[in-house]
Amino acid sequence: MYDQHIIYPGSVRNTDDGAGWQFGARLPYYRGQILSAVEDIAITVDGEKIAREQVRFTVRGRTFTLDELETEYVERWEFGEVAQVSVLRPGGLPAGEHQVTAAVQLRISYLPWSPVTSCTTGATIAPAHA
Amino acid sequence: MYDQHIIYPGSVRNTDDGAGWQFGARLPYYRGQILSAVEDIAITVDGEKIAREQVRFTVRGRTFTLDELETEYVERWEFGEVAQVSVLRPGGLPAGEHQVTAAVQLRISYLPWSPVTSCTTGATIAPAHA
Amino acid sequence: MTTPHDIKRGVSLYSYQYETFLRRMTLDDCIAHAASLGARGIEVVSEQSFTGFPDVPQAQIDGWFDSLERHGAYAQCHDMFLDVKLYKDRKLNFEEMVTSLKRDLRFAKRLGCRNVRVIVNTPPEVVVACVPLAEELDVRMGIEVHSPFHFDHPWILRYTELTRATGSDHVGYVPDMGMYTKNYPPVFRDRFLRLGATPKIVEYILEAHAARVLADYVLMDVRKLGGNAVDLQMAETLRHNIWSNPRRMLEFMPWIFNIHAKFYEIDDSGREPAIPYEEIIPVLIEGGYQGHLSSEYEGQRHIEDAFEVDGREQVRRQQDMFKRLLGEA
Amino acid sequence: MTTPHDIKRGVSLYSYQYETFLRRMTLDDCIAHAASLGARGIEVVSEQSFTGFPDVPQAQIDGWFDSLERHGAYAQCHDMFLDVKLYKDRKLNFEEMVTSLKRDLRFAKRLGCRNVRVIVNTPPEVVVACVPLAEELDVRMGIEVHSPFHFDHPWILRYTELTRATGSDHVGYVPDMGMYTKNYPPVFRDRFLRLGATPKIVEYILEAHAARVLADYVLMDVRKLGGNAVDLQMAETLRHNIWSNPRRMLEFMPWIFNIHAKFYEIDDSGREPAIPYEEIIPVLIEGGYQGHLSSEYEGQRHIEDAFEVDGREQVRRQQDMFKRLLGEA
Ligand SMILES: [Mn+2]
Ligand SMILES: [Mn+2]
Repeated sequence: MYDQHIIYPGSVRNTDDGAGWQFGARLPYYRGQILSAVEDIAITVDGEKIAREQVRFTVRGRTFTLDELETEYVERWEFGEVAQVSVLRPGGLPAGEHQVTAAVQLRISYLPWSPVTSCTTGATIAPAHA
Repeated sequence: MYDQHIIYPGSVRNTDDGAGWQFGARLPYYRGQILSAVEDIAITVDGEKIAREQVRFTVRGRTFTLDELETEYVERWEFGEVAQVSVLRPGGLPAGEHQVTAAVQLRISYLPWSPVTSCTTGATIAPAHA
Repeated sequence: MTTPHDIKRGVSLYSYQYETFLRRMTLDDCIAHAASLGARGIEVVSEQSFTGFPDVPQAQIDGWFDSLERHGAYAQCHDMFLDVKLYKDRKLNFEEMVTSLKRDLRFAKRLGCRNVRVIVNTPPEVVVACVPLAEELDVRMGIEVHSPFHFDHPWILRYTELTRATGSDHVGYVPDMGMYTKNYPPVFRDRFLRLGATPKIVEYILEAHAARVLADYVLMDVRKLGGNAVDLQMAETLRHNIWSNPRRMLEFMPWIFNIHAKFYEIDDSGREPAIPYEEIIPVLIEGGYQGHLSSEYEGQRHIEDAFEVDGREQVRRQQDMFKRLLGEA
Repeated sequence: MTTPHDIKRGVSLYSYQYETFLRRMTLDDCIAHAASLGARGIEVVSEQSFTGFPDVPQAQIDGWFDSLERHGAYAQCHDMFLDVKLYKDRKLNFEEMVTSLKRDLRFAKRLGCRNVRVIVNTPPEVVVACVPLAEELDVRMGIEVHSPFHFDHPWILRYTELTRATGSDHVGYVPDMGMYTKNYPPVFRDRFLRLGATPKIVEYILEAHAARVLADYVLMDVRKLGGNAVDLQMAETLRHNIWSNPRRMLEFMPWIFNIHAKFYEIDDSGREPAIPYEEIIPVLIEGGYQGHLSSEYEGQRHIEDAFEVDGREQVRRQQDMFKRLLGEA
């Protein structure tokens, strides 16, 4: 559930430092999770799959690679909390319309499988300031 | 169950009229069945699959094609009863060693699938009388 | 000393099916064997023990009664089937199913059986429609509560609701003790190992069974562990061979007409390693059960690939166990 | 007139999760809403309503007590989880699980809750190991008997066996009424149709559900009928959303500490079309149940794709139904 709410409305934008682009992301689950439960955040933009190594996850000021999330046993992604997911890509996304998909895979302890919940949204990247 | 007992021991032989070969066959199930429940008797000899149309089933003097079995709602293949299964093949099997497999598929009313039970046996065809 | 009770012993001739199939025992041999153990109530899978069903030649019926009389036994229960898939392209309709069950009630009467085992796939509405005939013939219909069903499964709850609403004491249950598979049957385990199950996965399944893990979860775990087709087949048995609480029979006792004393093996120590009769029989005594414990040996299918089947020896051992647990002699 | 009883009303804040997630309701709003309905016993999924679990900042705990007091409500139950898969490469061991549950017992005490909902995947041995601490803290542990489990499932039978052997009255059950899904929930059906289920197969599944056909058989039939992935998903729900008999609670009543009054929808007529509270509540009254009916709205996940979620309205309707069935006002 919460599929349609994973990507925070209107949050897709290029990062200020020009190193890539990012969006606000909420956990598609009914309770907060310790970060080690996040098995994957698979991102697709305009049909192109982003390599896992290019993705960063930031919550309350701490930034992790997806591999680092897997061994983080204290820090949490809280219920309804907006984390920042960023994609390393020099220059970010070109200005204009884009379609972004984020698929979050969680290892839920009482389920024998790891559910994947996915959200797709259109986003407009404004032209860079001249 | 009764897998190994489908083909009656020592029963594989050429028919007297030279039209093919045959063997005695028992129902691999714990109760007699109305013939319409017999969905298939798939025969393989020396790795070669026999066409369904070449197979005949004879019980207590009545002979059926496999298609005819499917609409026979009175006659039965009784528990433990040895029926004759014959294969139309002019001249029968050549003399010598053969390997015969019979796979019986039954439509059991209380099961949601139709189980297949299969039996493989070696058989020696004696040379024809000179 | 055992509490006084009125439980009777019997045998379902299903137990001797392997020998019957191979023509090593006749119907008369089966009845003689059961009776020789003092298990005088005879249950019969009619389509196994007679030919030409439902128009069994009178000579066979006469033979049945002759054997019963000669060996001091009596007819107890006819096991009925419902061939809902008689036609390949459609299922039997309601009227056809009712006709089929009525035919079996009359056949049971002809065999001298007071009880009919109604197979569990029979819709309860069909059973309800046959209540008047059952009462007229004084033949009782008992649905076989057979694993994976149990008294608290929705299918049986619905049966209870509809049949109890009739107010008839000619409609009830024939519980099959397979639903009380407390320990994983060793004969299942050994057969899966012979067929090529992975020893470590077999170990895992046995542990999961003992811990009562949900069968669906075990199946998923076995897939994750890379289990082969046989491993998966073994895991599937957890769905089909369940453990439930024998004390649940107490609530339904007035309508339990017969019991399928299913067993897979009686070992050299005289116990069924999987089905705890030493727990089950005290419940039946406590509930005042008055019907039969009808031996139903089903080990043959699990050992036939590797061992000689000996239905007689197995029934003898189970009946010895019954005598002990019932406080006979 | 209703029989006198001592059943209390409450709300699990799980019911307002959608509004909480979207930051449209604060914890104080949730407590205020429940209390405004006279549902004063508050149950909380702590990892949903607080942050930093288990080290929730004291300010949040203070806020919790302030809200409760201000609105005339009180802490009833803390819903605990067991993260057995915290580590990707291994499951928690026994000691780690015990430590985890003990942590939750202390957290419940800190929240002022007398009860802990123990999630159903918790091994009974872990619960048993925590009995001394539960008694010391006077916090009661209730396993959530949650569909597809039920009181007669082997997993729960084993829990009962092991926990009753302790003799403690601090260990028991929190049954979730989802196991009494008598009718197929319309919100499930409608969502599957929106997702692309085949109308004729949907019809088939609804009929099979009403006839209480074994879920495995329905699944096989849907495959045979050529069902698509959504049809199969709908058929799978028959495995997970079961019907069992609410009267089975009677045997366990002394150890039922709280009830998850699960509901998917209260329709315009004021009824839960799937879960028959008009059957369930009389059983609770008959059994002398003294705990809470804790509203647990779970419709949001079935309608969020197409409709506005309104947890408040749904809880209000369910509490109205409770008042009616409990004979209040
Ligand atoms: Mn049986
Ligand atoms: Mn619940």
